Amino acid sequence: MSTVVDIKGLGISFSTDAGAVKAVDGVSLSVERGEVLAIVGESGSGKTVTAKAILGLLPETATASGAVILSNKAGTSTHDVVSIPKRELRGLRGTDVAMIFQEPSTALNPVYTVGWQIIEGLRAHTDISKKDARAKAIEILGRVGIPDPESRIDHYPHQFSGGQKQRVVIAMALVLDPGLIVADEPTTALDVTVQAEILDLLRRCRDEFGMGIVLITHNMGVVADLADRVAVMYQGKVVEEADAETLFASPQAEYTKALLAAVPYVGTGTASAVARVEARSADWLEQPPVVEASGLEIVYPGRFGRPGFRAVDGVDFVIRPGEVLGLVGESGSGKTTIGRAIAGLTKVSGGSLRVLDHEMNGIRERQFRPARSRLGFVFQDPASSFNPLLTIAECVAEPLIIDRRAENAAGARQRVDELLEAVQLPRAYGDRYPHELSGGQRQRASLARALALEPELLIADEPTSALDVSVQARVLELFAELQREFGFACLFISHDLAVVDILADRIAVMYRGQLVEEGTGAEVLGAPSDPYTQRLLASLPVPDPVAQAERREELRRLREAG
Amino acid sequence: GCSAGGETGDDASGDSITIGTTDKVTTLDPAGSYDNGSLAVQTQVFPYLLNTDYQSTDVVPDLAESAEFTSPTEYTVKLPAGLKWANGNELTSSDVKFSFDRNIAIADPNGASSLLYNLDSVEAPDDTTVVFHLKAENDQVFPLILTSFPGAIVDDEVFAADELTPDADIVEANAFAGPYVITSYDFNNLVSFKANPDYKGLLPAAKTETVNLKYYAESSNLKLDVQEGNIDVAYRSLSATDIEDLKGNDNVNVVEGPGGEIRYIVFNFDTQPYGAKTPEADPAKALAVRQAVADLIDRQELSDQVYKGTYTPLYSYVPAGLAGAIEPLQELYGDGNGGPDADKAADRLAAAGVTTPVELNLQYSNDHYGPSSADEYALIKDQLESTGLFTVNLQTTEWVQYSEDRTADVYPAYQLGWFPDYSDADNYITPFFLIENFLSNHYVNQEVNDLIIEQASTLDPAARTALIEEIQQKVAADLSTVPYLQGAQVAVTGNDVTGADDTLDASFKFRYAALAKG
Amino acid sequence: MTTDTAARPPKRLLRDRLPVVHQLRQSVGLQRGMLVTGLVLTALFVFIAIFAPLIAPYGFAQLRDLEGPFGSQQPPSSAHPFGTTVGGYDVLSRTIWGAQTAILVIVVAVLLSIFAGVFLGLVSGYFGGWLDRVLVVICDAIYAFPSLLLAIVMAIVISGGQSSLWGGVLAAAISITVVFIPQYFRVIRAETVRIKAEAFVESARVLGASNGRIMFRHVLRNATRTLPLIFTLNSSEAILTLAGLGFLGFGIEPTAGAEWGYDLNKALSDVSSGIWWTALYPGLAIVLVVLGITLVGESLNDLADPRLRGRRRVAQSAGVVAETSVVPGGTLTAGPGGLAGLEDGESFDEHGIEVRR
Amino acid sequence: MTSTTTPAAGAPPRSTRSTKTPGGGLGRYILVRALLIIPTIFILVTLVFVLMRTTGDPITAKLGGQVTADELQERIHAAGYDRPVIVQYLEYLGGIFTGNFGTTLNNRPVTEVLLTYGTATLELVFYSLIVAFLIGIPFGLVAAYFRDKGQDAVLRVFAILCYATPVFFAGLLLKLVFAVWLKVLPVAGRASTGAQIQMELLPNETGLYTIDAIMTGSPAVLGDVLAHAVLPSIALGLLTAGVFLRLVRTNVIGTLSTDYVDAARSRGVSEFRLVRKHAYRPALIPIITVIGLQIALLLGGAVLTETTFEWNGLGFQLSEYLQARDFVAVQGIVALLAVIVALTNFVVDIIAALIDPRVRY
Ligand SMILES: Nc1ncnc2c1ncn2[C@@H]1O[C@H](COP(=O)(O)OP(=O)(O)OP(=O)(O)O)[C@@H](O)[C@H]1O
Ligand SMILES: Nc1ncnc2c1ncn2[C@@H]1O[C@H](COP(=O)(O)OP(=O)(O)OP(=O)(O)O)[C@@H](O)[C@H]1O
Ligand SMILES: [Mg+2]
Ligand SMILES: [Mg+2]
Ligand code: NI
Repeated sequence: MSTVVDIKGLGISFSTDAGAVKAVDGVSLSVERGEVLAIVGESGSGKTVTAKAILGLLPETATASGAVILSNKAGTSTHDVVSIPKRELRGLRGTDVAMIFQEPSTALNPVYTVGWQIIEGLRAHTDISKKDARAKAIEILGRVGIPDPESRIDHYPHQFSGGQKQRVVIAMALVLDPGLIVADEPTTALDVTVQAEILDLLRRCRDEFGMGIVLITHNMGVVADLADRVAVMYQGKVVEEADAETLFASPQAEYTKALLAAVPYVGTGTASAVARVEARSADWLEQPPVVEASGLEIVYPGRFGRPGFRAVDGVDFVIRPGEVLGLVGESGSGKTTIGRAIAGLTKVSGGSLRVLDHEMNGIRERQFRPARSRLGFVFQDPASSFNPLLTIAECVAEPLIIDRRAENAAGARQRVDELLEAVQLPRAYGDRYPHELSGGQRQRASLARALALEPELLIADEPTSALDVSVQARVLELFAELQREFGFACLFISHDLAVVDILADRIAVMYRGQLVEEGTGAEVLGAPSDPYTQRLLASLPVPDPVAQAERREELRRLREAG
Repeated sequence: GCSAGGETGDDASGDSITIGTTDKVTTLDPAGSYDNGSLAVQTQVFPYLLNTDYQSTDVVPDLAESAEFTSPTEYTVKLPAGLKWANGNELTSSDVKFSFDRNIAIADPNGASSLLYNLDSVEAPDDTTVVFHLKAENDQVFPLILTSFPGAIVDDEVFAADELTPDADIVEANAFAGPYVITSYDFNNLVSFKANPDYKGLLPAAKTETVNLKYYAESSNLKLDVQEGNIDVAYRSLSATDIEDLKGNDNVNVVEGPGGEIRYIVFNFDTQPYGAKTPEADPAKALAVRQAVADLIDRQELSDQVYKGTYTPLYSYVPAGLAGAIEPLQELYGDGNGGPDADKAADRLAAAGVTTPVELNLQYSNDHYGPSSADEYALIKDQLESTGLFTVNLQTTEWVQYSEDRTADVYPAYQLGWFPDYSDADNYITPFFLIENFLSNHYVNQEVNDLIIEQASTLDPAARTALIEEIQQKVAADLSTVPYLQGAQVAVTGNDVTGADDTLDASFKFRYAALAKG
Repeated sequence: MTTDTAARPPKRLLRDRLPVVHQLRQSVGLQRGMLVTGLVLTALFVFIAIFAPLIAPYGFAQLRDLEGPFGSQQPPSSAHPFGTTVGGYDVLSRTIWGAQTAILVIVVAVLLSIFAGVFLGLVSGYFGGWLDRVLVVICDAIYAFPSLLLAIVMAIVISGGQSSLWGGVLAAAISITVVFIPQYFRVIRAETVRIKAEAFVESARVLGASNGRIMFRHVLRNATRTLPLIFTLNSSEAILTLAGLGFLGFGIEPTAGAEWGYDLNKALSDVSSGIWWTALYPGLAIVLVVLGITLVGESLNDLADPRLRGRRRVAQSAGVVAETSVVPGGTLTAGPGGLAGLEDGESFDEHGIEVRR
Repeated sequence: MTSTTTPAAGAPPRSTRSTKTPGGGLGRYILVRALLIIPTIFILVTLVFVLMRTTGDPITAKLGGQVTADELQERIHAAGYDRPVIVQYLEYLGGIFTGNFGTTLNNRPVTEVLLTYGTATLELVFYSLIVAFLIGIPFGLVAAYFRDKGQDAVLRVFAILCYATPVFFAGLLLKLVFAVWLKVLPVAGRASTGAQIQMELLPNETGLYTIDAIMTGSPAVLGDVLAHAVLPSIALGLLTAGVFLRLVRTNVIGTLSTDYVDAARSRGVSEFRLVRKHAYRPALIPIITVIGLQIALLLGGAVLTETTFEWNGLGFQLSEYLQARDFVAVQGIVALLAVIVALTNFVVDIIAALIDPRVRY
């Protein structure tokens, strides 16, 4: 084994509008050939910056200190990326080290064919002829699993699916056969099922091509699945470094422990769900449902008279008072659409949807407005759901003013303070502007606003997806607590099975606009009957290297069978 | 040619002259135009029964052999036999009758058929005789009108009887019989003329075979091109600054001739200070105000400062160069020598009991009388105000609005200019000082009215001139308008071009036939 | 930068919130140089406009002083450092007074068009439907009409009888307004349509807020972010349009106000006769003022766009590690946005403002 | 567990569920775009119609200083300008539907006017676009490459100066320098008289002098025509060049900070190639879109350029007709301008679609 990169005492500072910011502080790491080093840590801890430093890709506003010693694959030469002149740096990029980006769709130039882009990289370093380069590009596309590479090579990036795009990006990284690949959250933008495939591909890179990989992620499941060694970063420093099994088994640093504790597991929610069911009164089933959908269809109209797009296609479900229905499914399957239809934000185009005794099919805004005070909505992105020009207190007071329970924001202040405390935010935070809060705080303020009128029904659209695991854990906890306290019914939308499992009484699984499976957490997660649900569950990496190795096997069997 | 690069350019051999102008053509068809730009072209290519010779004001037969009143209401014109259009068609009395009949029949809103107000009917008893039956007797103006807008004779085989004929058809059919014919016609861009060998008329044969007329939008470009020798003649209109600059340029000649264009201030007798419809109406005070204005205007300063001498002071109603031009305003107002006199004005106002300063709303058009109107009126305002006798509220209005407003009594005092329909003193008097007049300024003087009607049918030229002088004296005392400037015709030619001074005369027609080169 | 338009570095001081001051402090190097140049030129312009009566040696319509008339087209001399015009005015005085007219026109035109354009854009973008479609088509149609010609038509329509300073200024300003309304309309409408889809507007709708409340409390203030930039761009455009109008003879009567375009128009034939001073100074005034205002506008644009904003380099390992756990007993994060979390604002170019003439 | 916030990014291939056919889509798109031109023209013409009627009539404009008020009224009546506006409007629309765009006051069919002067303007706009491209794009790239360095600042100030100098002022200076002092280029006009006459004699003139000059077969004529085009195209072109320069710079800098440029950089692609290949082409898309808008502005700027350089084109004619209150001509020209602008935008969209493979209808 030889070292492909050796980072010594790396420090990086940025000049920003707010003055100098130090992003990375004395980081030392090294990666061997054929080894996967995972870097984990909370958001903003300097993972991406460290990765970019390895390629010398830092923006002009950054200043680096320390050394990043990079060896070529053969181990015959070494360079220090930090001090090397720009011109020579270009020679290293691509041959010694390659990078895989988080968003495959933005990492590909949209106006050139993927073949062009692969060949460009090849020809930037070698004197290969156009024809040979093309042949090589076709070969590499085939090896990363793009079907029919001879013709696909001339396609443009937008003609590929998300997963395929990421494969193309990986192909570009592989084609020059570099010693090291830096992958910055390579699967975050992808659905779990696709994620599993990409992780397989990366594993092959390591095993078949013998590359070293720096894998940046904050998904502990991915770490457990792929990493040999793990470095944990916190506030610009590496707080812990260990091989994967050791780290999961016995974390040393405080932060690592907190992090691992915060990671949700599938199956943890079953017990609490059972407890809630038992607590319910006998006539609960007879009570009229808060939401009832039957044969619900939602079509987004097409432009210029083109046929519309059927986002939700014949869906039936009910939500009873005080019940939490979890809605999961891959991206674009129609989850948000359903949530918005319930809130009257999207028109229902067919079937029936009854919300708080209003038929939503064909309803007018005016008729529905009185019911709005009985309904709350928590948006996916807490940052954009607040008017940036109003203070938190003003934002939380909005529903009170609209419902005429208060004259103005000042008059509502008392109640606002109560609400903020209910979501565990100090009342002083009411005077801040949304951008002056952290993501988790904003999410809690968002909850406070949704609960201001003590609604009977709450719709939460991926309320934690923008948050760090550790923050997510706290918000979920709070959410469960509030639900117990206020007793509202809830549609909880997420693409993360583990998150839904923690909160939901029942879980519904969406696939391409249809509801493929519905049942209690135990039913759906324990014994899934639909093949898609099965695949979904199997694709989900568990944050435990040992268990994950078994699941991987299982998934392979499932794939081969299907 | 205008290419300074010069390969193709300056093909101006002795046989070709290029003239530049900023005057635009409305249409070649004489029935559809009433403007100088169109007349400038029509004069070259259409025959007229009567005309004036170079440098003369006498109306004499042109196409005609003879023309005379054969009875008080019959004006008989004889044509020579065997006249031909350039396209070979016969040119006979039927063409003449056709021309006048169609002009009246079409009565185009943009045409000049209204000038034929006195024409009752036209008769063509034989191929060489035309009899005009008139409504009023012994109309001395009618022959003059035959030399101007509606007087052009057109080919009855080419022109339509009841509608305007497109320019292209006229050129295509070569329906010309003037000194020149048009060989190529690019509307308001470039017109090429060729001498007409068959032309039979008053003027001597054209001196230059080919004349090109090039149109300009900006007078500064016209100036630069004539200065650089890219064109041979620039005729109408260069700015005063340009002309002054070119006067000092050795490569070009600046040729000046009398101009028929005059500028004057009109007083609205109803709405001017102390006018008939104002609260403090008082004819005597109103007259004093008008007289004070006449006393104060410094015509020489206007001429020098604003127009650099291209307009000259005007002290009469009929401009210099025409029979009957006298200068009554020079003695009556100002210092008696044409200069202003503030004391006299002050005395006049005091004597009439007018409190000073008099507030005067003065209006001018900034877009109709050339680019210098603004400077002209700024200076007039300054002249009136600097004595402390007036406070002038100067306003300008876009022309269309201006034209409507001025006859609607909106402006108490305002600018107008006049370019004659035909070059005779009558055209500077009749339209203005009859009781029903073009100004609609409520000026009423029965005596003047009668005199004007009398002169129009006075056969003896001397007696008529005397009448015209008397009219001017009387109007000068009333001051219905205050004339102050008279334009000069200015042509700028290359050093090798001759003849411009021949054709710059009181006919106000620039006749290309006079020009020669080399 | 779609998710986090709001996030800014925490705790901004007042001086950082004042529009131009903030940007000035933010700028570095050449960008600051350009901004400062622009600000100086603009300030000079405003200063001259306000104090024209004190600065100018003569009135804008003054033709003579105690020593008699100035005379026309006099070359520069000690009495008339910039010479006199063809009409006999003092060029220096008219150039100075011209600033006053220009600023009046800018203020009136831009104010009128902002109010009308913003209102129409807001309503149209917010409600959509047929009204929106009709307004868009109308504005696009007006857009297709060469702006100067539109201004001419409007000048003719409006200027019936008006040529006093205010009449002229209003005529010019309203002509320009008509040309600008579609621009503001487009920008505000685009912003409104974008903001309408933002979660905070939807959340207001979920809360049952009325349309009026949403429009004015939530959409309007957020939609006006780009206005300062358009304001500067349109100001320079207003000057050029005014000059164009004056040039074509639809300007302000010279005894009512001094106007550079008008003077330039008058001076054109002077130049070809070798009289340079009458054209040079008003021309230069136009160019410098437009240059100044445009520099300010462009710099503001650059500074508002994090991708275009330049920054000082920092010394190696300077600064402190970002404090991520700011909340006692709270979360561990400074925000999920990474870079986006630190930058405010978006590029104006993403929202369809063109620099137009 | 961050999710993507843009639904499209992670969405599965949608073709399975939506039933779009790419070919038919494009055809339909073109059709709809083409149909959209009609209301635009309709509104413009109506607008112009109403506006023009409020500005007075052509008879007064022409003869207000020559004939009496009564006679003026008579003539206006004879011409029908005193009838209710709505009647005149319907009449005009009726004319258009029967394919009759009317004649101008000087008795020329509007279609002919459009043809003669439209070609002139087309030529001017074409040449000035060439100038704008030749100056704006390379300098924009250079400015982006040297961003925030001295070269960049100089080029940006140059761009602003291009924009800040009124066309007529720039035109005048150009004329003085090149035509009067250096005498290397003509003062004004589209061709010299000689050349013009030679072209006039051609049996099938196009009105596009460049083509006509080529058809005369005389290099001297062509040289003359091109020499005349130089100054006006520069005067008008510089204006647009300034806009292009700024736009190219901003967009290239913008694209230079995208992920895919970073990705290409990480593959070892040279900085120069990054600007030339990766940033330039995507940056071109917004620029091409702006060109569509620029056409309207060029046509507007053309009024002043055409006046300054005696370039007898549509813009200049339009301002003349406006002053003469020639309703019919003005409406015709405006409608044509609207069509041109709409068509340009339309073509621009299609070109943008060709450059950007993502846009497919
Ligand atoms: N271009 C930049 N200018 C200024 N600060 C920056 C820049 N890039 C990153 N930073 C800051 O550096 C720190 C580390 O950022 P980095 O992107 O490495 O975080 P990360 O660990 O990758 O987080 P995430 O999980 O959200 O991707 C953060 O505080 C970030 O705001
Ligand atoms: N306004 C719209 N117009 C047309 N199609 C839309 C619209 N909004 C969403 N869609 C499409 O409808 C489908 C369902 O979208 P939806 O937002 O409900 O998905 P989702 O399950 O919430 O996905 P994610 O997990 O990415 O949030 C997607 O294919 C999406 O592209
Ligand atoms: Mg990162
Ligand atoms: Mg969603
Ligand atoms: Ni020539």
